[in-house]
Amino acid sequence: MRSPLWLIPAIPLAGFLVNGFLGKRLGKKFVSVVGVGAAGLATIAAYSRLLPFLTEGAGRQTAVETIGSWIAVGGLNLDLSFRLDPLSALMLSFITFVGFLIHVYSTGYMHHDETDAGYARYFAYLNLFLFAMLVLVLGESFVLMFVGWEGVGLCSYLLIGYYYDREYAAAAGKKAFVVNRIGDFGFLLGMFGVFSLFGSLNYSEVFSRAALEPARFSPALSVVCLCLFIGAMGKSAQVPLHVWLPDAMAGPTPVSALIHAATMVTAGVYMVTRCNVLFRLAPETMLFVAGIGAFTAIFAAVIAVAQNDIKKVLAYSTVSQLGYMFLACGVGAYVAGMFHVMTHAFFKACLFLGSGSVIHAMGGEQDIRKMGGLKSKLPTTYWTFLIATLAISGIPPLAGFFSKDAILAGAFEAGHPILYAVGLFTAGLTAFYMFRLVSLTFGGTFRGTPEQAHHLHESPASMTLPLVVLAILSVIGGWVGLPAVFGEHGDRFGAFLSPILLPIAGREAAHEALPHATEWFLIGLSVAAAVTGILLALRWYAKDEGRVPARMAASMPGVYALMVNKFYVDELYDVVIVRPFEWLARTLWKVVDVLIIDGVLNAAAFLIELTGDFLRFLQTGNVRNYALTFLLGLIALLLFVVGAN
Amino acid sequence: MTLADWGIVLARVVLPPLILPAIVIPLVWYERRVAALIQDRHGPNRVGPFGLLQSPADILKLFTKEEVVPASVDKGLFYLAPALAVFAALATFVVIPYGANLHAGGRDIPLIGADVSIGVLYIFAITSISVYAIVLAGWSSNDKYSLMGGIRSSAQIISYELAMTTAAAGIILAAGSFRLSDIVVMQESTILGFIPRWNVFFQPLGFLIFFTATFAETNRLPFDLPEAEAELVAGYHTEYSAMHFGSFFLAEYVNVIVSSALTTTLYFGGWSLPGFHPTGPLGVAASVVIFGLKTAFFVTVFVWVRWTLPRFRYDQLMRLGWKALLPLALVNLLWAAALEMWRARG
Amino acid sequence: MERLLFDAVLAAVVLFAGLMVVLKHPVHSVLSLVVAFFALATGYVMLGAPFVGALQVIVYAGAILVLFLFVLMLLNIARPPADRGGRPVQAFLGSVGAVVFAAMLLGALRSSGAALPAAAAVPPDPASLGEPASLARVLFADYLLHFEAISVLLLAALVGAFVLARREPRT
Amino acid sequence: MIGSIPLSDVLLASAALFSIGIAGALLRRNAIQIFLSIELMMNAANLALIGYGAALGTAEGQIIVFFVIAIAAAEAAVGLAIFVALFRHTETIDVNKITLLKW
Repeated sequence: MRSPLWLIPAIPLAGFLVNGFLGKRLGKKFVSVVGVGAAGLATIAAYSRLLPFLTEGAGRQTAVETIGSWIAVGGLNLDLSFRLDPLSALMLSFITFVGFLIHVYSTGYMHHDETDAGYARYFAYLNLFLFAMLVLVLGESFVLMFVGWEGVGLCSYLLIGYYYDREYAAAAGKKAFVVNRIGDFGFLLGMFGVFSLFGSLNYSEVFSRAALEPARFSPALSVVCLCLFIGAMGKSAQVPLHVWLPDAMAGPTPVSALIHAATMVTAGVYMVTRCNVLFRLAPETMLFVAGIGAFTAIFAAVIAVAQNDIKKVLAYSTVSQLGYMFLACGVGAYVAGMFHVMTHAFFKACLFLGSGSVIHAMGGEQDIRKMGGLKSKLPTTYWTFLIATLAISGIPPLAGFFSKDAILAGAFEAGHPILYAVGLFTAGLTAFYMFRLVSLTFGGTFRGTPEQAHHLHESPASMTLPLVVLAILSVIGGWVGLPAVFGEHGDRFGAFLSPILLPIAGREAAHEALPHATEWFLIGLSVAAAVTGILLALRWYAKDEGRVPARMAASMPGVYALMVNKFYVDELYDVVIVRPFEWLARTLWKVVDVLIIDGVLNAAAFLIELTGDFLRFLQTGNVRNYALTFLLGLIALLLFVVGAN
Repeated sequence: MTLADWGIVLARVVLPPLILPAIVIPLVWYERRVAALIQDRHGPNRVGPFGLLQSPADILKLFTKEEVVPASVDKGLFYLAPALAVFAALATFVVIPYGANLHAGGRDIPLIGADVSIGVLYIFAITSISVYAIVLAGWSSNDKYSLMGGIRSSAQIISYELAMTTAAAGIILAAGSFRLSDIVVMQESTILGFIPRWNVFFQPLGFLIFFTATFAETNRLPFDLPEAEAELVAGYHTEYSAMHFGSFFLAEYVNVIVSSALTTTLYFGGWSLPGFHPTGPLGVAASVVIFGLKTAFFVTVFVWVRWTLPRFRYDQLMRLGWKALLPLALVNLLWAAALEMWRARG
Repeated sequence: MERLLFDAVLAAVVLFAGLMVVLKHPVHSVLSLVVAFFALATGYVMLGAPFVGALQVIVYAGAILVLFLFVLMLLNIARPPADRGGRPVQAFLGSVGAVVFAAMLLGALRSSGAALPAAAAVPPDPASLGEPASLARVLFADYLLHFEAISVLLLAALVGAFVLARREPRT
Repeated sequence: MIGSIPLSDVLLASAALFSIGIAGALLRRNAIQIFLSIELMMNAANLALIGYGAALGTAEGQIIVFFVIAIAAAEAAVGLAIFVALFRHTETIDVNKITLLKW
């Protein structure tokens, strides 16, 4: 039995409505059943479509299902239709599944510290997010994607500010929203550009036309794609719009795992990949994408090295990994990018959930300097965390290795040695800061308060079970995309996704596979980088308990301060953008609004009042006067009519 | 039209109003005797044989009495009111057929004042004039009792006119005409060979409502609140004396006769009897007698009721009119309509 | 002959209507209008509309104006307001307006006198036109919706009048 | 009968009645009399309608008059109810004194 596509997002929407309107009164148990049930049903519905899709092999068809007409204005004709093709299938597969796991995890994580109303609110938002995310990836048009795009932005805002009574959480939510708006504006402009170029916003129409007449659209597409990419930068936290994501960690940890690691932040990558036809027609923009991606990757990785908040480290790691993905997109390795999106979803979700488990155990403590030695107290968390860390570090044969290697290979293949070098260095850096994190958190001795030590405990099954599942996926998730060098089973992932890479007329798919020797050499190089990073981290933090880095920090206080303070980007924005804007807003308020607009309005009102003061003497209250006026008017009217004839 | 035709028309129109007051004279004696009978006493029996001359003597007295007109009355209207009352009472009779058509001298003379197409409506129109008589009498007297009587009267007559009209609408529906002669003709035949096709058998409820309402319209007991002596001295004619009072008196009795005649015409076949087809002057005369007898019966009922039932209270009167009679009249109308539909389908 | 009679009736209508306006006491005004309406009903009958004539008497004279009288008596106004004093401008402009309007109507009549249909067309059977049966056929066939709308209006007026005139229950 | 009665007579009477009604409505101070004047104006229109109906040989004139009478009845009922309510409050029906709805 196959579910219709529209049902997949509709289920969480229903869950949102139920929990949102009734949850407060129905209690936590009911809310859990509805919330998790909706996610589970959506997953089942999604897999009822995915399994046939995956197994049908050559017969897999891109399915477009239309519910009905949505917007028909002027030249714009939009149907409310959903699309299932390899790309959306890929996204669907892990969004629903990881989403479901995180729903399950949340029942354990959120159970203790919230009121019924807050609990219901949380699950309502989570379901709403799932709905929006599914609309985003399943939508068949830019507009529908935009609806989902804004929807996930809204949910992100709501969930970051979930603890709205904490000022920093509220501020973080606001920041996320505002920064996203900047990106969204770019997306909107890009959409307008697409519409003006192609006269349509449906994927199939736009992409096929672009692929058929590349020469005609190519020049304009540079700008359009740039706008679209700005949107992606906002959503996927690329420098310089990355500032919201670390702050977004103010939300509950499962939210960080789901929204700010696994799914929503990859929407930008999804969008760029979805529009690969357009981007491939805009080589300059592609280069820009790759550059931004590479810079973000290394930039965030450097910051991550100096962070002490467990979630901040993971957040910067996410930013860095997203940079990787854009690097892949920018060099044309879309398949590798999407591959990394998928594997990243597994291990980063696992890491976040693991950190959540740690924070849960530590009673809300997030500073890794106050942890340590949790290995024995939280064994499940430790092992799953370690596996995920290995995966992100790129140790074969774990998931992250394959995807990262594919990206690096792609960059090399596309002839961008500098980008490749940056990527390689970042890989080493990633391994380093991740193992720094593991060492400080789980290794050594406990540095927290005795009280915390007393309360240390492993999390409930509802939390550890998702961890285990995700850890397993972090291990095996990459096997679907073995590189080509592994022979006949190699590059099945690429073959799967190949339909979305529409061939562009007049350009043969010049895919020269790298020589096997080169590829093996690259693999060895990236593994070496990862191992170097790991060993260095273990030596400095596990063995020497951080004396070396402390010495280094002391010897270069300026650089260290720069790293700890995230290169002062927030402060820069504050001075350059926020304050001028505040001043402008204040000026507009005081001068334009109060003085000019209100003044004009008040003057108009005063004028009307003045006129009324005189005119009201006509209203004598004496009906005979009215009747007389009536008659005189009638006479005048009759005279006018007679005169007119 | 020849002069004779004009003469006949004139006679048709003028004769009934002349005859009716003459009938009132014995009628007053009749009522007093019946009242005495009901109350187990003798009644007038001194003047003339059986006291028959009592009424003419009373009238003589009324004519010769001194007329007392209060100083503060609105003179014009004060004198107009009784005249209006008598006029309205007499004018009603013009459209009521009181006998079969008379064939005489090659002419076909209908025994009816004016056989107009809107006869029933005409009667209601004239009824509304009689309201003015009472209202004006009450108001122009410049006396609170009179005024109260006038107000009561106008409210009462308007209220009961609704029920009366609606009840009569059932008859109009059945007859398909406002013309009273048509209504009489339609009641001439019989059903099942022996039951007269009188409307009372088809719309008994309508008859009860109509007849009840006529009591209110004529200000007779039990609905004589406009002149309720216990509360209002004599109601709207408190300030009247001598023959002006006599005029109201006359109007009341003429109204009784006319109401009875109307009831007869609408519900009891008028001058017709089943199986009786008047031919020649004698037959016509017989039809007039039949009509007279039927009317006399209802006059008797009027008298009988007057001396049997106590007076209603004002709120009871209004409640009866609006909450009982009017809804029932609507029910009767629906019934009549249903009957017509059934008849139309065969 | 008929024209003479008819014109006499119309003259009576106008005369009593004028009296209605001139008479001081409202009761006299009402009565004057009653007479005018009776005469008007006679005019309707002469114009071949006996049913409307009867309606005119039953509804206007028999119900509406009785209602006026009833209200006047119910209020029992001791001193009807004098028409003198106050608002001379209103009185002047009112008189002028009425006269001007009357003049305009007369002018319109005079200028359209030749175009009036009366002289041209004698209706085929004018008398039967106003008969209740033929009138009812038109009313209940072509104007049924209007008729029903009027019935709703009357119901609304009934309820409205009741609500308006009801004494506020003492609390 | 209309054949022998010119329509202009009817219209003349109608115009006269209407003008009288206007004068009454504008010049009288008694609310009841103003109301009566308005009724008179309606009847002036009715007369014209009957006259035209008879002259043109159509029933519509009478139908409209029928409706006008019904509306007049509704108007009178509500209007008089308003007077009664008003009189209870103000103890007058002089429209010069009933000027509540003014500035």
